[in-house]
Amino acid sequence: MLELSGVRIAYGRTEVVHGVDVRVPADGVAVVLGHNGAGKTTLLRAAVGLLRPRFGRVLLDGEDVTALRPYERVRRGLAYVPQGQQAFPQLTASENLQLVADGRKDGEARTDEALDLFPALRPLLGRRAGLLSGGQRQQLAIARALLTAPRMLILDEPTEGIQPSVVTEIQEAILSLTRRGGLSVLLVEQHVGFALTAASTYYVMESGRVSASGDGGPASSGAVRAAMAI
Amino acid sequence: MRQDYLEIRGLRVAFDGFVAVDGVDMTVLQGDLRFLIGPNGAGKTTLVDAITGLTPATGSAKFDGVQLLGKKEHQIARAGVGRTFQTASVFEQLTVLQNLDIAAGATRRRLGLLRARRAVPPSVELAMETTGLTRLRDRLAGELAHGQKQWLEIGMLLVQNATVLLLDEPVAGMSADEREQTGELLRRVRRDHVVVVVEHDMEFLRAYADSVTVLAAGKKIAEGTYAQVQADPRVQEIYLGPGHTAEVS
Amino acid sequence: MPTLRPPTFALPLTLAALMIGTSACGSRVGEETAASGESASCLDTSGDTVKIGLLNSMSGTMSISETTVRRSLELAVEEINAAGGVLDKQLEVVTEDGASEPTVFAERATKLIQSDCVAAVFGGWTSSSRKAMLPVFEDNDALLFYPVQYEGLEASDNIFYTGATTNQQIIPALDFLKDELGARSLFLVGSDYVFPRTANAIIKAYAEEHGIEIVGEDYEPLGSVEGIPTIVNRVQSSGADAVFNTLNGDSNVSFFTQYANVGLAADTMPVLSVSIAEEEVPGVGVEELAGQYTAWNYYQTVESAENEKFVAAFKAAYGDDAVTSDPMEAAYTSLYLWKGMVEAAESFAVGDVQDAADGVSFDAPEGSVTVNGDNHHIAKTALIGQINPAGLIDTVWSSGEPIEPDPCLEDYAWAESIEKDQTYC
Amino acid sequence: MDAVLGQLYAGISLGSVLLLIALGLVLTFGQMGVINMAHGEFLMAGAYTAFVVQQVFDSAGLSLLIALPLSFLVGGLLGVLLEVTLISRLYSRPLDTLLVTWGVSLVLQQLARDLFGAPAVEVRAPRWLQGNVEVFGTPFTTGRLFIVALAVTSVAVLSAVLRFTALGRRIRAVVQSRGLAETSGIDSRRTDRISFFIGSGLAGMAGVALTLIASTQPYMGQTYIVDAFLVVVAGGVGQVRGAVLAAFGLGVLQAVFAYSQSVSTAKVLLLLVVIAFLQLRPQGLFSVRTRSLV
Amino acid sequence: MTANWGRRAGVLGAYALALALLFGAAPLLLTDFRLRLLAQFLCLAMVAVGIGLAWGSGGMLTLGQGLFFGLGAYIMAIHLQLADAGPGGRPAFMVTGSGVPWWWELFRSPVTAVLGIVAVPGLLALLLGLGVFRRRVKGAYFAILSQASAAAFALLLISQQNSIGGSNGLSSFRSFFGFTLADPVNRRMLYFIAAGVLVGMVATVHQLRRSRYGELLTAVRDGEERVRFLGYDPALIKVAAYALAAVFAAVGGALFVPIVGIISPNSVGVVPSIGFLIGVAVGGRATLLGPVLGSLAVSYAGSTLSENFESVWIYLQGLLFVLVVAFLPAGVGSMPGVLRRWGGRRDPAPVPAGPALVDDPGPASAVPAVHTGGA
Repeated sequence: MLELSGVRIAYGRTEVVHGVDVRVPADGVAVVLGHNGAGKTTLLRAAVGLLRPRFGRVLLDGEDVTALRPYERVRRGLAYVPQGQQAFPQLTASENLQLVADGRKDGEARTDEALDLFPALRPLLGRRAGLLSGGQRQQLAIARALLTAPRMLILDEPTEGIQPSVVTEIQEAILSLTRRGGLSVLLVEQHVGFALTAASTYYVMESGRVSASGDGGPASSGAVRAAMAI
Repeated sequence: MRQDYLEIRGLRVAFDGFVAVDGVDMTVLQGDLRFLIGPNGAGKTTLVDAITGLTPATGSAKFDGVQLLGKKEHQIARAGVGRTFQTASVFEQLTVLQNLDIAAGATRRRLGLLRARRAVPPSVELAMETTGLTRLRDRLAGELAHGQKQWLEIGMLLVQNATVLLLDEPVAGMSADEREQTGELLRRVRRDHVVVVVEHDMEFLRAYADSVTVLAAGKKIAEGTYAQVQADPRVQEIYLGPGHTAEVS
Repeated sequence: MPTLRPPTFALPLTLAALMIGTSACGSRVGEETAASGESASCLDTSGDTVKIGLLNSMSGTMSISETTVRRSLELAVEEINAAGGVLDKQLEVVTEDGASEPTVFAERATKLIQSDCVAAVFGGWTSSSRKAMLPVFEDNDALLFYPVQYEGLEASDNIFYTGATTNQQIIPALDFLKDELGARSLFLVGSDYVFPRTANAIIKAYAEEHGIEIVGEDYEPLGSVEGIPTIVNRVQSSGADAVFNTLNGDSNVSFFTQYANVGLAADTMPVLSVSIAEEEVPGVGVEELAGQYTAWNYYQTVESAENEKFVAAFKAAYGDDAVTSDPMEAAYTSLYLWKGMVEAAESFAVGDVQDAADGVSFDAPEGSVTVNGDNHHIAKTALIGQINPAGLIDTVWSSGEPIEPDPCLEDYAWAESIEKDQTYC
Repeated sequence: MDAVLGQLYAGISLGSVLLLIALGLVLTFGQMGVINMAHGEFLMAGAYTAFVVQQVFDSAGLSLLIALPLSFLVGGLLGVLLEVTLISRLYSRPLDTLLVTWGVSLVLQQLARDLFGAPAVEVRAPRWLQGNVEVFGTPFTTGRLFIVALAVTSVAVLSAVLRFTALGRRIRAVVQSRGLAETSGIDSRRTDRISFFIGSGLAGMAGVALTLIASTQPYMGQTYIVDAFLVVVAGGVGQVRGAVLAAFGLGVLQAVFAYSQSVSTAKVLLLLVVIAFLQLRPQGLFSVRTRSLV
Repeated sequence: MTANWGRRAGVLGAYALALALLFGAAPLLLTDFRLRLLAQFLCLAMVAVGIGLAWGSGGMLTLGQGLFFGLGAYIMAIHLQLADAGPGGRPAFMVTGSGVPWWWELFRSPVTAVLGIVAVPGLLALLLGLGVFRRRVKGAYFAILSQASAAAFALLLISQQNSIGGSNGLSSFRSFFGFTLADPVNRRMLYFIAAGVLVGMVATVHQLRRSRYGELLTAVRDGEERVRFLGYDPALIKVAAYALAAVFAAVGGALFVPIVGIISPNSVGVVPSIGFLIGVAVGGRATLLGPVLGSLAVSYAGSTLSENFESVWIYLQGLLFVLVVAFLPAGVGSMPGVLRRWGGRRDPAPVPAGPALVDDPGPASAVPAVHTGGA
């Protein structure tokens, strides 16, 4: 579904991702693990088009989208939940969703569907997103991403920095999404256990390179931990 | 030799109702290479920001008996507290030498500033040696590799005469070799500095930390040696993730 | 950067250069300037042409007015050349743009005199442009013909003022308001610059003498309109018999629009303007202006053979929509007056022209005008006009005969209280 | 006649003019950090649009009604043209947009001069906008009432658009986080362009309004541009309510100064007050924590 | 070492050439009129040198240099008027009031006048600058504020008809510190003084740029936060450059007065203040000689072109601003490099504009907020 091949990314003169290949199969879940600073987020930003790789290509469902801007990729079925529970802080929760639902025929239905996934959001719709807790904002962010009817969902550390009670909710929501089918997921995660539970493929990144990769599932835990030197 | 220490009591930072740091106590002694860890959003960087005057905070942060909170950034810096940033922030349009020379000069007399540099100050020379940048002294900082920039930043702290060094993810994005060199560098400087390192890299942490403070959701949840912290079930749960607990223990 | 140290030697060098500069200096105050007499003119009269300079703002805010002056100057040049020139020499025009900047006027005037070696320069509009050029013409002993009514209190030997001075415009206007309209109280509205301020000082002195009450005085910054509602509010609540308006340019648009809109009108509280001529009327709005008064020395409607010819020639050159106005006529006249002076002197030399100037007269479109050799202004007839619905101005009162120019108001006892420029008055 | 009421009206009417001009800047400066010095020339273009329309339609009332939307279009299209050709290259250099658009404003002024001539042209006001309505014995001129109404309507419509429509949500989203908006499927460049269109269109409309009270000439835009930016800055960049408050505040303050001092010193005092205010409160009356230019 | 010697020789050569042109060739070859014009341009170039320092090196876009230019010019003009009027005398233009305002008397003595020219604008800049920089106002806000201050100053001058000549300004000066201005020899002297002062200013800026202060100023431009964490107060560093630029502008204004013979509000408001920037932008804001050469070139072009083609110059001026700032932010001198880059591969950033997708910018504030072009 999504394929990054030979991607090199630089900030100014400093290259931080040195030729990375990552593939997310259709209906599959790939997870990228690695320490902070290994280049995971940078890689995801290139995948959605917020950064332009210096070399390499980004293919979405076989189509080369390297030159497309982020919103064009979104319209082709790519959705992105960035790191850090991002929302439009001055917009209400409901505006945050409506913004994406605008102009979609199925907007209302999808909003309902997304809210079913996170029922905790319903009573908070009138509140400004900036006033929500981190966990609520993250749920909002995922809901917002789902409104675009994605075939490919990219999640950057969706449970990072969120109170433990909500973490479970979010993890379960993600798992339910991956099981539903019709959706491929690329996940960056530090919680190895959860990551491997969800993933069909894993990649470990270190210093801008993929240092290990393989099939997902709890069985690969040992190999991953070794690769990550935990 | 007198021991300097950084003493933080009840430090609290709130933005628009959101509490980023929630009553943290921490004491760091000279010679103790302290690592500060915690998941993203735990308030590590905010803590550093508060100590260095970038973010208003309540509570207390004293160094050498001097209350740092409420002072302006440059006054805090002059009180001997220096920091680096997550993304190396060196002056890209200036050379390595110029970067270090500026860092060394905050206490220079005003009129002295109007003269060009005649000779390289010994402290700068030393810092270039310590950080291994002597060869690159006339290179523009913007042209340095990522790791070199980080070292340059640490070098700037050294010549700045800071006794407290607050380093925000100094080894992020570095290669294994570079990490090792950085670790050695930190070991060298901890003897006469109070060093606090915000870091995620567990391997690096294990290799070089004398002590570790763990933050989560703005609160301190554990403190001690690496082994002590690693064994703490709350740390395992919050930092390393639920799936991790069983296997480690 | 290592050891480049040029400044260390550059500084002493600079100092040395400064010392050379200052040591080789010329005359000090009080000494006779050897140079000024001979530097006077590089005018070349050997050929069959002679150069004159036209210096008007063709760009910037003043270009609105000054381009029309340029046109009438060019018209006069064409006519004179067609009629055989001056002393049998064709006029060769050097044009310069004053760019609405006094400094540019000074710069270009210097160029016209020193580089182009013109016999005389025609142009300028704002007082600041004239003030900027004045020292240039005096220092170089050259001639400027200045075509616009102004605040008076000046009389340089090197300038001929062919527009009205205050006693040919302001004072007749006041006489008109007092005697014809019976105004016993006035409100003074003006733009904030030298002409309105000076004019109003004169008006206040006049009012004191003649028992007229000045019930208000307000100035709007040049080119601005923000204070207009306040001014009109004040005018309306002042209950004045009439308004004396020295607003310049675009502020008039706002003023008259607001004036009409709050319900003030010419028949209840007339406005007499001294800076609105025919070409400004459409921009301000004919509807708002109709019935209001102006004071000038020339209107397009003046009935004389000379004017008929002038208007016809102007329309032929610039289209039927073109209108003529007082400054345009004064500029046109200024060229003919210079021609008269040169022919009287039989010389283009500045000194000779100055000597021959007194009494030179010309049958101008406005009527006969005569140069006063003492103060270099010209005797002109004052005309009060009323703006008609067609946008032209009809004469409703005339001084009957030319008024001798009195820029320093020496003949008016009540004007003694006004501070005057010591250099000229 | 009640002088206080008259002055208050004078202040409010000036405030409305400032508001109409500044409203467009709230969008362009506030959203994109673009310091568009040619904004004043869009205003001038709007005023000349009114003039041109009047050449076609004899009735002043009809032509005003046609000129209003048309000037919006003219101003807007000029704005989009500027955005596409120059400003879109300069988003990372906000200060440079200031200089570039200054150059553009010079060119536009000269162009207007060459097209329409230097002298002011006459734009006739329709009969129903001449004269006044008396309130407590104070004449409220209808021309200025129309401007007040236009300003109030524009603010109301703009606020409603920003608040309740899909476009408004998109604009606000892009202001708050461009990257997040892009990855939520919003074409942020197109949104910029629309914002610029609306902002510049508002300037064009303000130009038509100005023809009712001031002269229509090539340099008319320059008269207001500094004031307009001060309104936006004093109100807090990107804040419609701030701009409203600042514009009326400045208008009334100017009227108070003009009344108590003199008209010619009022403007100086006003500028000094704004400069002093901004030294004390550089973020303006209202501020949100967005990535503004401070 | 040889490279250094080469560069040193190059710099020496450049200085020598400039001095030879300024002090040798120009006075020998130019007519009095052209020399006067050149002297006028040199005064404007002084303002440009200051802007180069404040804007190019320090990143402060000052849109209000007319304020300081005007202060210097008016103080000089007041002194010249009083000197012409003689002891106890009153300047000629004061027609509608009586007496000389008290503050005129401050500048009656040549010594206080010269002191005032430097001190008044310098102190004002210090005050304004500290107020603004202490509150961390920068970028566009600073630019708009400085522009407003120039606008206020021009309006103030216009509203003071009787004490400083209103919109007419002050003109008709007869002498300059005892020397008759009508004498061509003295005019030449004025030219030499202007040239000498300009060279002095360039040398000063050169010295500053290579001094530690200069490095610090660049550091503040590129990372104000970072400098703060090194223990400096950036406000002080910036205000020093700002004040020096103000003094340069004032001195330029002061010399402009006897050379041109008039100072009026027209030369100090918003439009001329921005006009000062064109030359700096064209020449290259962040270079030493760029502002001077650019300013001279633009003045010259303006003067010659508008002599011949009136409206063309306005178009050209506008286009110059647009083209240079938009496409050659480092000045015309950077053209070859830019062309080379255009010839090569261009990769436009995929996300069009502005801020990146980071919610908590944190140290991003240490990243330069203002792009000031290459050095």
